[in-house]
Amino acid sequence: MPVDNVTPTELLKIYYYLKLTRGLEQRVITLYRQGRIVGGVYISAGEEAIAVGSAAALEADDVIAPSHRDLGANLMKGITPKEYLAQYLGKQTGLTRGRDGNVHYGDIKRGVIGFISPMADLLPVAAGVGLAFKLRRERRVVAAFFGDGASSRGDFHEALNLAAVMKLPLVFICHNNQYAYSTPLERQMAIEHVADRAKAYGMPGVTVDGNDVLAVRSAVAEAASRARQGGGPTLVEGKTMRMRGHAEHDDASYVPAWMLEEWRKLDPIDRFGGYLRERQILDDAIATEIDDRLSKEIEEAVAFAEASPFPEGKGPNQLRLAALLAP
Amino acid sequence: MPVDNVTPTELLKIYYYLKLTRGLEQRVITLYRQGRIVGGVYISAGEEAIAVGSAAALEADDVIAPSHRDLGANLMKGITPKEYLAQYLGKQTGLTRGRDGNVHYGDIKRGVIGFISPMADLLPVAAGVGLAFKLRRERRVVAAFFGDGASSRGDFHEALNLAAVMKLPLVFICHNNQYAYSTPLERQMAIEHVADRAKAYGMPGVTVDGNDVLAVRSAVAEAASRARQGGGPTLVEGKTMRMRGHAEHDDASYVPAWMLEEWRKLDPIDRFGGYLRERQILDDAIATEIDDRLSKEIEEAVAFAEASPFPEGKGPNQLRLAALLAP
Amino acid sequence: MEITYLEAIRQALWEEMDRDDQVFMLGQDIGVYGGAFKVTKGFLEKFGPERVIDTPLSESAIVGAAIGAALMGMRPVVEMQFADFISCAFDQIVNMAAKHHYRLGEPVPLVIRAPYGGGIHAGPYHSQSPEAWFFHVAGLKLVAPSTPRDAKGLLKAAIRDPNPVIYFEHKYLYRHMKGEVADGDDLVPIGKAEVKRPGSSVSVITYGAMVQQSLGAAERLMPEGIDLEVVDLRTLQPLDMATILASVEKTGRAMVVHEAPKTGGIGGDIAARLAEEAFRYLDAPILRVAAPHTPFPFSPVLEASYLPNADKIALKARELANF
Amino acid sequence: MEITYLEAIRQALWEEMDRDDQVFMLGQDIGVYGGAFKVTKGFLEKFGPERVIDTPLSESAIVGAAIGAALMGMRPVVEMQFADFISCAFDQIVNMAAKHHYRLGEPVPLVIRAPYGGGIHAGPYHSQSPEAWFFHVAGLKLVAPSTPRDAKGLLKAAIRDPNPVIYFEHKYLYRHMKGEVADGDDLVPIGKAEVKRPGSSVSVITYGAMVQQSLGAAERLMPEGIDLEVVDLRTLQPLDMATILASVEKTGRAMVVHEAPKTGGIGGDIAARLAEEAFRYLDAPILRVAAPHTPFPFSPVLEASYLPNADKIALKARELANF
Ligand SMILES: Cc1ncc(C[n+]2csc(CCOP(=O)(O)OP(=O)(O)O)c2C)c(N)n1
Ligand SMILES: Cc1ncc(C[n+]2csc(CCOP(=O)(O)OP(=O)(O)O)c2C)c(N)n1
Ligand SMILES: [Mg+2]
Ligand SMILES: [Mg+2]
Repeated sequence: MPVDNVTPTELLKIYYYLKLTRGLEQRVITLYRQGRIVGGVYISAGEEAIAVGSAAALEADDVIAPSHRDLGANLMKGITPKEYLAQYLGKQTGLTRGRDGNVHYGDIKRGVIGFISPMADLLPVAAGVGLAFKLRRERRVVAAFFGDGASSRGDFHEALNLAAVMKLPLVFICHNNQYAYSTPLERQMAIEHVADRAKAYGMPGVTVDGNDVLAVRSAVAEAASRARQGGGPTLVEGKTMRMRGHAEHDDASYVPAWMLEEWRKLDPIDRFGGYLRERQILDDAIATEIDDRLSKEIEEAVAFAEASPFPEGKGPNQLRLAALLAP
Repeated sequence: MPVDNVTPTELLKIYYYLKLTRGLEQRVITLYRQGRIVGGVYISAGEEAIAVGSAAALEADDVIAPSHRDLGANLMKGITPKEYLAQYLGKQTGLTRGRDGNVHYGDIKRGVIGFISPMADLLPVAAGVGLAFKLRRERRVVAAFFGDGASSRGDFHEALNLAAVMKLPLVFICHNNQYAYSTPLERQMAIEHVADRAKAYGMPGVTVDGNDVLAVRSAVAEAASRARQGGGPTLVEGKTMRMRGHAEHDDASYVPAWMLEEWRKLDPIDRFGGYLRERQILDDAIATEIDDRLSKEIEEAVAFAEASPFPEGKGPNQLRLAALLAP
Repeated sequence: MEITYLEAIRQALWEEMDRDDQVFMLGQDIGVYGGAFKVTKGFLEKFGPERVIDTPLSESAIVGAAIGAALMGMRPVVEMQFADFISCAFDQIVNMAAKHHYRLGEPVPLVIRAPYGGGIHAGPYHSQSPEAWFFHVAGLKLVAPSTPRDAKGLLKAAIRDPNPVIYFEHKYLYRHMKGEVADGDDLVPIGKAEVKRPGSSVSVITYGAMVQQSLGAAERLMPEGIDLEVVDLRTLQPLDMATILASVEKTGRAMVVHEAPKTGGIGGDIAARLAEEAFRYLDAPILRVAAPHTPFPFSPVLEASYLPNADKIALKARELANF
Repeated sequence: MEITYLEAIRQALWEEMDRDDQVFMLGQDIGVYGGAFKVTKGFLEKFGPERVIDTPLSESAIVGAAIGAALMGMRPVVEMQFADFISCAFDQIVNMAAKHHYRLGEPVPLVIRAPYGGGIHAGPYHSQSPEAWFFHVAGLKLVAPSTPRDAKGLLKAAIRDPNPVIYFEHKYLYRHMKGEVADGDDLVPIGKAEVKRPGSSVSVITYGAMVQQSLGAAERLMPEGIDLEVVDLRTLQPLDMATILASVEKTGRAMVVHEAPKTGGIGGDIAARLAEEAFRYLDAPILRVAAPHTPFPFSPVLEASYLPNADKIALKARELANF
């Protein structure tokens, strides 16, 4: 793994967010099994390195357009575990105040475009944020995430083409996790690498080991720096594996067991932990300290979310839109 | 130019259709200037070789999905000059019986999918026709035409990807005529060749001289033969130039004069005529005979279209849909 | 034997696939996975991957390709994973599928299955009822069954129809609604409403999941001497105005109930037609009970306040009966 | 001084671009070419290519990008080349733009200009009036001016609005409609209808190109002693029900006129609201004059029979007045 001038503090921060992501989602799975979650649950276990590595490559005022497997990036942009869990519980304290659920949240002030369901819809929107940066001569970058399945949608094509023609400061980041729901890659596209699609737009396309957080970080950093200097967009593909079902209701029995076994050996957190230990940045003491801090943060978030009120069924909440619509 | 085993009769047929296309459209321009056309007029002058060369490469039961600059292909599939002109005049004898106009016609029985305005919409539809062929084990091919501008639409992407994944018998044929309305290529895409987009789908992409009718024919023939054998789709790009305005209301003053001058020297009909004369397939006598036949055919078509009745404003025509909608 | 609404849909698909080899299905995750709601479970094994096609994530191309196959005389049945994503194929539906037979006189035998509706805690993007958009588009037929029998009979009729039909199947009803279906080819004709409960006080014109709620309201009001007539539209386009008018002529009072937002919903059109065609029979204002003019909310509290139900229908029906 | 409807739109854009450097435009052929209808002619020269952006042929990305820029506080104005192609951007409009401020409480100051309407012999794909689709979508405001003054004032108001507005500009009116506009910031508030002609016999509720036709019908009926009140909605969403109700309360007779097909059109909703909220004032059925339920036809004979006009309006208004 390349060191890429990342300080130990930064490395530990990356480690922390990888673990926080895994821990929070693990907690949500438990809550789901206990019937305490409203609706479905989308997990990024095994592909946290793409979200976290990418976000680690960004500046504070850069913007992200997350997909449904980018909790790690959202957290690094300042979305809190409390907000995340309150969202899953449909509470007033979630970022959509109960109006939307689970992974459908964001906060533009913190640089997170609110995710919506239709796959790839956020890619043109991200291009527009980049356009605003360009028009305002701001040296900011947008990182826009999507899945292999999303790359089949028209909006993917239109967005990447538009960004390339206008030389917008975008990094398009693909979680190539081998599946879109039950659909394997070979039924999604007749090419091997999503990054090859970059050729259709005249932008650089890079494929990296998506389970190597520093490799992701460095590919995105390079792309972001080019974008920041006016060099236009890049398509970065991280090869990874969706280690759970599409959502928690899905047992993913269509995924061959050997695939999961192979990929489990490549777990991004284990690998990065090992790397940090090798370099003596991490040891048992620090690991325990981090774990303790994490479980405290997570349990506080659960308590907060559960204690939070539901939105009111009538009154201001529903009326707010009427106000927005009024002249 | 490659000879490609084309018999003199076939070569003369190609010549005839090139000239018929040019002549018919020229006549429509005159009618337009005289105020005898309803609505706008779309002309393929200078790019007839793509439509005619492609259609010449197809078998009788193959299907085409034309764009708005494929009169030549439509004629070769059996659409008549009479129907073409009646359509422009909004007459009952047009292929849409006055319900639609100008280039928005077709006839599936003759293998022509009815063109509609939204650019690239016909590409997924063409893929579906190819899917029907595949499912029925018919060795038929679909040639689907579109412009450089249309290649920016999401439907282009979704259609080509779908066709590639399913290995459908399609030839996607691009009129790269340098402009989409007033928009030049460099504002449409950040690549040089539309054919490079094929790489995003894992299909072959071929760029040919679109003003060389035999080059087009042979590229499409090769692609069609691969498609027919189950080898999947190909993207063929013909480089050409839109020699008139987007439609006849447009004086195209945004097009640099030198571009038109350069391209005029490459006129596909002049070039093909010269080639036929060189090979002594065409001489003055034959040329005159053809011209006579053409002007007769065209004038008969004009007379037919003008003499044809308008559809009835009320009654069965408007009611037909009601019947279709009734249970 | 009672079967679920979902099973009825499954049976219709199965029997039509079996009957006519030109019928085939395409959609996301319908093969190996059997569909997000498992409607097509077992189909891949029986009919093979050429007739049960797992597609890329490309709604517009899926519908476009179905149109193309339909033009060649095949009978494609598209599954939208959720009706909410039909907006991604909107252009193909309204500009290509809907207009083609008018423009060219060529049939387009296409069915789009749209799993729609709320009550399943799924938020703004997995709960919408988008039927009104298509109601305004000439060239489309729309059906929205409320019972297993209609679900089966209308789907069969849709598949045999020569032109595009959007089949709205309600996600809440999938497993919550059970009923008898006849064996064999019990087709339900497109364009025919059904009086689900005859009554004399107020005509409740409704469809989909609101049929049960309206029947619930009728039960609730019976002790008060208010006798609701519940008309299940079953087909939304074309509307069965004869049945609607006959009902309103009898009761003199009408309300329309649907789950989609009231503003711009199909209820507006029905009320408008009554206000024109049944004016002389009307003894009271025409009321509509429908969702408010906001996106579909996620949180259960908000969802409950958003969706019409038997209580809300009863409240308005009482108002109308006492007018 | 009288200017055209098109010139009024141009002025509004020009003045808003001049006033606020966060306003910019994007669309197909709007720069070098000045727009398919030449609305933005001269803008590129004045405001430069960064604020007058010629885009690729990608409606969905254009709207999506405008949403993104709006999220950053800019004020994008999108030109659809024809409203007919808005269906290609449908998903971005209904799922992203419309729902965002409800879901997240963040403003999305976006204007989409949609050149719509028929009467220009342009057939099924260059004549449609798609406003009803969006009327059903919570989170969108819709305006449809009928005069130069409203065209200018409403466009300015739309650009300054914090959330998405679809601005329906009628292609037939572009050069056929002339009128005075005030100098400077004469904003027309969104959400306010205007009584264009007071009258006592029948309320004609209408918008867009049908306002002139309704006024024409009024002239025609004057000699017969039938006195039409013509209400120009100007804003379609939110509806100015106060003005509509006041008019119908006065006349006791109402008809809605629009160019879009009657079935599922906005007229249905207005009639339905009247049938509920103005029932006690109504002396006659509520009529609707609108296009039939077919695609928009091309041939002039068919187009003439398809479109509502002063004659057809007068016919129905007479019926209503004599009811
Ligand atoms: C336009 C659209 N169609 C269908 C869906 C339903 N759906 C949600 S996620 C998903 C698969 C997405 O696959 P991919 O983009 O690879 O992301 P992953 O879930 O693998 O991370 C599908 C089909 C959707 N959300 N949007
Ligand atoms: C979706 C869509 N947007 C806009 C238009 C308006 N329009 C018609 S043709 C055209 C340009 C097409 O360019 P290209 O695909 O290169 O074809 P060409 O006209 O150059 O042959 C445009 C913008 C349209 N028909 N469809
Ligand atoms: Mg995936
Ligand atoms: Mg072109």
